[in-house]
Amino acid sequence: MKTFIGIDLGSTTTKAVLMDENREILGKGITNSRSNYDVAAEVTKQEAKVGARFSLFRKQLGEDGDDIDHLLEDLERNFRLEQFLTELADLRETSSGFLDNPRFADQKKALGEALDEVFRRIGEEAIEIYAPGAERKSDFFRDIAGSRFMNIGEAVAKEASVEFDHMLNVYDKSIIDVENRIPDDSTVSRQLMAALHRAIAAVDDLHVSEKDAETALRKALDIEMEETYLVGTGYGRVRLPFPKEHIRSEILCHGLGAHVMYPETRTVLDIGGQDTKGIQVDPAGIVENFQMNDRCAAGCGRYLGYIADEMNVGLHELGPMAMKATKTTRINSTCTVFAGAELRDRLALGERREDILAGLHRAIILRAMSILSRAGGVKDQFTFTGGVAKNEAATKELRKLVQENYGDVTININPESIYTGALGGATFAHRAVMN
Amino acid sequence: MSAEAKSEVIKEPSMLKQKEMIANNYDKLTSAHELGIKTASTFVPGNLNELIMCFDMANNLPEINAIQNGMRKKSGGMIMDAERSGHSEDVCTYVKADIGMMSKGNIAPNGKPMPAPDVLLLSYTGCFTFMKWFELLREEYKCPTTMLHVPYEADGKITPNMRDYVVKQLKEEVIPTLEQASGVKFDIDRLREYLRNSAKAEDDLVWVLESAKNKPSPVDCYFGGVYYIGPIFTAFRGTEDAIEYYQLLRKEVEERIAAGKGPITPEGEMKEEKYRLVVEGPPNWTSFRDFWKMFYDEGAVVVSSSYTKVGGVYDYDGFRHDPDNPLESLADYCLGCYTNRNLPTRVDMLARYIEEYEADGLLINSIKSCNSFSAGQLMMMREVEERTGKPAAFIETDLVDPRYFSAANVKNRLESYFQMVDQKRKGGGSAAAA
Amino acid sequence: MAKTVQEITDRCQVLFDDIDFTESRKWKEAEPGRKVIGYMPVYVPREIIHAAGMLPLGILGGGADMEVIHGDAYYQSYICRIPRSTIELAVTKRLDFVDGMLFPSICDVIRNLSGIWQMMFKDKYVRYFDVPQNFKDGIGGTFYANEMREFREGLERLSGRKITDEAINNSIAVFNENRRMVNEVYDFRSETPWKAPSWEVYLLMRAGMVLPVEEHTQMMQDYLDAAKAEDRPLRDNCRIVLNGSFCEQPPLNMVKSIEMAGCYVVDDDFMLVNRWLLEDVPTSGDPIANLATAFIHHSEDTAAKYEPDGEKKGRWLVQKVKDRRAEGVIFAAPSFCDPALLDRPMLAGRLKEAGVPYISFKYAENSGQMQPIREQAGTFADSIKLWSEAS
Amino acid sequence: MTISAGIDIGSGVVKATVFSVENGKDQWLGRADRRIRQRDPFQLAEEAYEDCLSQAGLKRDDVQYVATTGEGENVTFATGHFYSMTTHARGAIYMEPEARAVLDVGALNGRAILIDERGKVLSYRMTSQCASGSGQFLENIARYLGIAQDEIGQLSRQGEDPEKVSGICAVLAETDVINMVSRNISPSNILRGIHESMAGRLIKLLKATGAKDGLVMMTGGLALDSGLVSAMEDGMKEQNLTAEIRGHKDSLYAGAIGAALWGAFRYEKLESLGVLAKAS
Ligand SMILES: Nc1ncnc2c1ncn2[C@@H]1O[C@H](COP(=O)(O)OP(=O)(O)O)[C@@H](O)[C@H]1O
Ligand SMILES: Nc1ncnc2c1ncn2[C@@H]1O[C@H](COP(=O)(O)OP(=O)(O)O)[C@@H](O)[C@H]1O
Ligand code: SF4
Ligand code: SF4
Ligand code: SF4
Repeated sequence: MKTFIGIDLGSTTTKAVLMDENREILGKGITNSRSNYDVAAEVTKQEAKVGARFSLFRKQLGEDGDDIDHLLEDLERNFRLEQFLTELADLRETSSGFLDNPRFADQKKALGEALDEVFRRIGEEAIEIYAPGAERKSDFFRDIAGSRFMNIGEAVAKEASVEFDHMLNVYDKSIIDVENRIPDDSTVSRQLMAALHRAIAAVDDLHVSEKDAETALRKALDIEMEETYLVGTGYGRVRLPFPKEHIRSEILCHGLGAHVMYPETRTVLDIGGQDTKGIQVDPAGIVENFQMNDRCAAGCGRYLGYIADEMNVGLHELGPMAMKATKTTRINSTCTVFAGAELRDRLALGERREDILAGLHRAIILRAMSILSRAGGVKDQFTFTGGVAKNEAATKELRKLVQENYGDVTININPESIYTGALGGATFAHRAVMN
Repeated sequence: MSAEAKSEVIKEPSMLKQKEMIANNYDKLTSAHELGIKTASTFVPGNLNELIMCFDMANNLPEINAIQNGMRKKSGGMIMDAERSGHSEDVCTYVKADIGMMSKGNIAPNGKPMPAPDVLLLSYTGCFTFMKWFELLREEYKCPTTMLHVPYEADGKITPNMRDYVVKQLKEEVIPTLEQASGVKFDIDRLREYLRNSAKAEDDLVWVLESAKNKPSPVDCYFGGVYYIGPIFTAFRGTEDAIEYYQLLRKEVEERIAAGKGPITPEGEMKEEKYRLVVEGPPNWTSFRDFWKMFYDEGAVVVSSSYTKVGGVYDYDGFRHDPDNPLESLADYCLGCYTNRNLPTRVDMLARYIEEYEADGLLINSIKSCNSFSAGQLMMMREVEERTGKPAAFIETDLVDPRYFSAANVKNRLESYFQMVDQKRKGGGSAAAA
Repeated sequence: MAKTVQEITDRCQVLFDDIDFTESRKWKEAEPGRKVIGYMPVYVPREIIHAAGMLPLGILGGGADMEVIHGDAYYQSYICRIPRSTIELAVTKRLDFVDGMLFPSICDVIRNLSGIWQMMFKDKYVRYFDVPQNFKDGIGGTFYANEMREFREGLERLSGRKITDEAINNSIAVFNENRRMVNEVYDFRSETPWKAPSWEVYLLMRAGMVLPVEEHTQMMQDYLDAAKAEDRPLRDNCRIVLNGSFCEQPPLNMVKSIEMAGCYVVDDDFMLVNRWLLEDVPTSGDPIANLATAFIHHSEDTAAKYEPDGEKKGRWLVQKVKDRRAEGVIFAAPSFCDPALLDRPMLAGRLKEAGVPYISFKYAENSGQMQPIREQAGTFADSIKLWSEAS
Repeated sequence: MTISAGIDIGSGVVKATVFSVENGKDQWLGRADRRIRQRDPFQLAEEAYEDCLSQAGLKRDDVQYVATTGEGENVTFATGHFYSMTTHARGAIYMEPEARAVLDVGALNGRAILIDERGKVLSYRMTSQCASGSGQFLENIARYLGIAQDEIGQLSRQGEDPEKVSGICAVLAETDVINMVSRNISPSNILRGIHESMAGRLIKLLKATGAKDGLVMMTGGLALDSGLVSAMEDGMKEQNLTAEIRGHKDSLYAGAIGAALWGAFRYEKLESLGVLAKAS
């Protein structure tokens, strides 16, 4: 089948959207860009294809119903668990390869044991992390494994009397290698099959037989997906191994993507990892005006990343924590690098963590408001896209401020909006061939 | 305003003439001491070139030096030098380039050192920074400094009080100081003669600028425009040379119109005219060529710009230097310079240019250095958009500080803008944005 | 009952924090037909506004706590903050009760703001208030007197009432009194800086921006009485003059931080309008001519003014240091403030010649992080303290 | 004899020292440092202080003056506070009496300080609010590259073909670096590139203070980073600057040393003036 793919190579995450001839979105993929860009593009494409396999699988089953929804959910979850375990095993193996470094000579054995212990415990937790209904702290292996490692590692290091700094160092070295491996199709197929078996075991009174499901998945996996046209966009677009005509500016892609999702959109705000853009589009999705931060990444998504690192929690946890605030601490500096210091400062002054977090979120949104006002204000309808749109504390502030300053405008915030740029890209890809 | 930047490719007689004029002027300046000529430093907006000529003095314009250094990519280092010596990174880079140039020996483009000025003629017109700039230069040169304070046209008109104030300063402050510095007695008939010359050249200049109303426009009134305004804005207004230059130029433009040709660019004739723009704000000098290329590569011609009015507005309300009212007309000239006009007037001017030149829209090049131009431009942009219904775009660069020219950013913005204009023209119909 | 320092300061703080100008609104509503004329730094002849029966209202931006949402749509990032927060005040209707705005000639930013106002508020009285940079009676003096006459006529048209010479002369007397009191507070602080912390004096002067002048004069009197009576510990601080903050005001925390870091501020250039005229203006004769003469010959020096004599440039700062027995100068200017930042190298040069130590930094009205400020002011104080004793 | 302590609360690390001073002769009795990570710096200050005292075999009562510096204005058991530039200047003179300028590079801030032979601050320049090119940044990158702190210097010095880091902003620079990894630039060349860009900024600061020749002491944690020191040396040479750059093994303690010594100085001064009651 023909497929059209848009890849948005962002500064922190890389997203892909895969659509078919009828512009139906079959799959989406996301990965961490914090590694090799080519790899990130490959991985996210692979992820989008996985998503597409899910869609195709469902089509193959040709049936609707709660049980099928369940099955697919479980399949997804189990597939992620499979992935996680595979990567964890890889990480464990990779890290043992680094123990020969002369720096660790005197501690090699103890270090190896301690690391094994940490990975073993993380492995145990994996089932919980991917348990039904569990809140996942991040979508990325690096983040989840990293934060678990920090938490468990210090304790283990103490017990085993090895230096935690050393353990951390081995981890840091290994994670890059692990991240840079692209799962091949056969691995993915194997993981999917394994996940299917686990999933079927878990869903009660499924009205498809295991065999039928298996056949359907097989078929879905066998469908040839031809990369008919690919469009790349985003911060890293110049690094994509694509010819020039396959590359679009992220401004155009975000404008078009938002238009495709919400045809009535006139103003788009995108807060990404290191840039914040305010875009005005006309009724056809054409960009009329835009503003973005230049040179300074203050108040962008990475800001939250630094805060999360500083507090040693997952990105997904920040929003919910900030929602528990009773007041909003006033934060003036949104320099990303100083974020940690600002947080510490405020904590030292005796302010509550939740209140500070609420203040930090407000600061980000205020900065976005200023970019929006420079881009010509907020018009009806207003669409908020980018990774930060997933953060409820940020969206709450945004809704409030938009309402206060621009009155009643329809505000579109979609959990999937991180894919807006990629969607715009895929739409461009489709147009390039089909128009 | 520089001769060299576009010399190589196609040399029309007017270009050669201008090159020669500028070279001669620098030679005159750098050998002023040997020739026994006194020099005056002064600014472009509100410059009193005819008056300076009355005292047989040569005219040195620090802004032009900064531009020259910007185009030769020397300004970056000079600015850093000035910042190191205690000047803030926040202030106008012309000032810092000038101060940095002094610390590097004050070398003129012809390779010889500039003489220290014999007098600083501070025409405080349209920009606050001028005042501080000359206070700073005075610290350096310790030479006589005379200030001509030109009040701001805050309500869009020249009041008698303003005019009297300026004329009185000319009579009681400026002229006596120049007499003393030069040892030459002021002769008002000489001034009248020069003003008559000015008016002649000004007629031709306006004709050239307005030729952009043709389609295709035979000239580019921003990138090309900075060359066209060179003589009249600098050391040549009032001279025979200037008259001749503008006659040559006019003839060339007449020929281009007859041949249906577009403007000349550094890479030859411009091909197809796709977009007609009005531009507000000075250009960036450190990447002047690259900046220009982003326009002509896309088929964009600037049909009118406000920058070509900084040293005098001759088209909008038809001002000409007037030999019959010499001092009053100098006062009106100073009062009427573009940045000395209030924002509503600037908006009106730009909106009228868009209409009269049938432009597709307005582009603002906002300059970090220059509050005089930049403070308020965002509001101006919206007002002009509203009045004309034409789209506007906003880019941010700097004059001579290479650190503030981000080519990728500017290009990104221009490309989107051109696409937008395209779409508007098509009536926003099809959605093929790529 | 006599007021305590705390009471007075609290009231000033309330006035300072109130970006809705409740007090001034109340004044206006108290009698029908009252008008309020806003003005921006550095100087306008408030006497004429007062004589017209109107309230001169000093607008000094939005301060540290106002969240600027719309202001950025008007100003690029490389322009100082005061115009954008002032626009924000206007866009959010906080200035809707102000009948006219004056934009004194201080720099191109304020100048162009006058144009923005003309376009945005077409029904309001807007005046760019030009002052001469030529200081000869017959030239600059005449020009300025005529400007003031035009202004006077403008206000007359606005109120529909003539402003008599007598009224202006009376107002001059009222402002003479106010200036005397302002100077007394400054002198008192310089004499006994531990009794009058700079942030208190600052708030007291800020109150003069929004209160009727008579009330402000009384308030300063009360403050002096209370502060003299109060027992406060003398700290081991050095004495500094603060310069460069004549337009956009620093956050209050900065003033506090400087003092906390070991510097007593013994003079500053906050709100120069309070003490722009250095001598009493005569209260009889042609008031306009008198005001013009006072401006031309006896007005405060600052970066916004041209110094015709190169020799004299900046000497006033050295003199101020001497007069106040200061041990150093802190240049604190708003980021992107052309007048202050362009003047600084020249002033610094004079201090260097005179052997006065100085440091300099920039701020914005909403600067949050005070740590770098404390550190610089603190190091400055340390070095004055350690070395003046050691050597 | 005067016993004094110096406590330097940084943004990354808390440092403490104890000194005894007698007739102008000083003796370093104890030292301790604590990485802050996510702990309360004041708590750590107590800990580190206690640690120093026990090394020196002293009790709290034996100490006549506890001087804080850095972010330590609010340390409850302090006698007085000196600001960082004052103490780093003194610390530098202690380590190298020849020092005439100090470059203090810590976790977040960088400062260049011009001093005289007595450690008096003559002029200074600080990095502004913007945190690019700070220790924190370097630390993040190193972690990203999987390099331990003590490996940085050595690796960087092997960088033959350093890759320029363009961005002014630390965050954007981080992306730059990640970009380099994907272009297979070696960690050595990346680190060297970062060091050169940091050195460039620091030299700019240094020049802006008016420092010309003589010895420039690096203080603060990053002075331990031999890669940065070597990039500084090369940078100075490239710009034909004659000043000599030097790091020191105790540079991390410079602020705490300076605080203790100034504390002792102040104590003696106040004692001689008989105003001791006021100071404590
Ligand atoms: N689930 C989430 N909750 C909160 N914030 C998130 C979440 N996912 C991503 N983000 C934020 O979004 C940012 C990445 O946004 P993205 O649009 O992908 O940026 P880019 O395209 O620049 O990589 C991250 O830096 C992070 O702060
Ligand atoms: N051996 C080392 N090599 C490189 N960097 C180091 C070393 N030791 C400490 N640092 C760095 O020094 C920084 C702390 O320096 P310090 O001067 O104590 O800063 P602060 O006073 O701001 O806490 C840390 O960010 C750390 O990265
Ligand atoms: S501020 Fe603008 S007008 Fe003034 S000197 Fe600089 S560039 Fe020229
Ligand atoms: S702060 Fe400075 S630049 Fe800004 S408006 Fe005031 S005087 Fe002008
Ligand atoms: S380091 Fe902070 S302030 Fe500096 S550019 Fe980056 S985000 Fe902005």
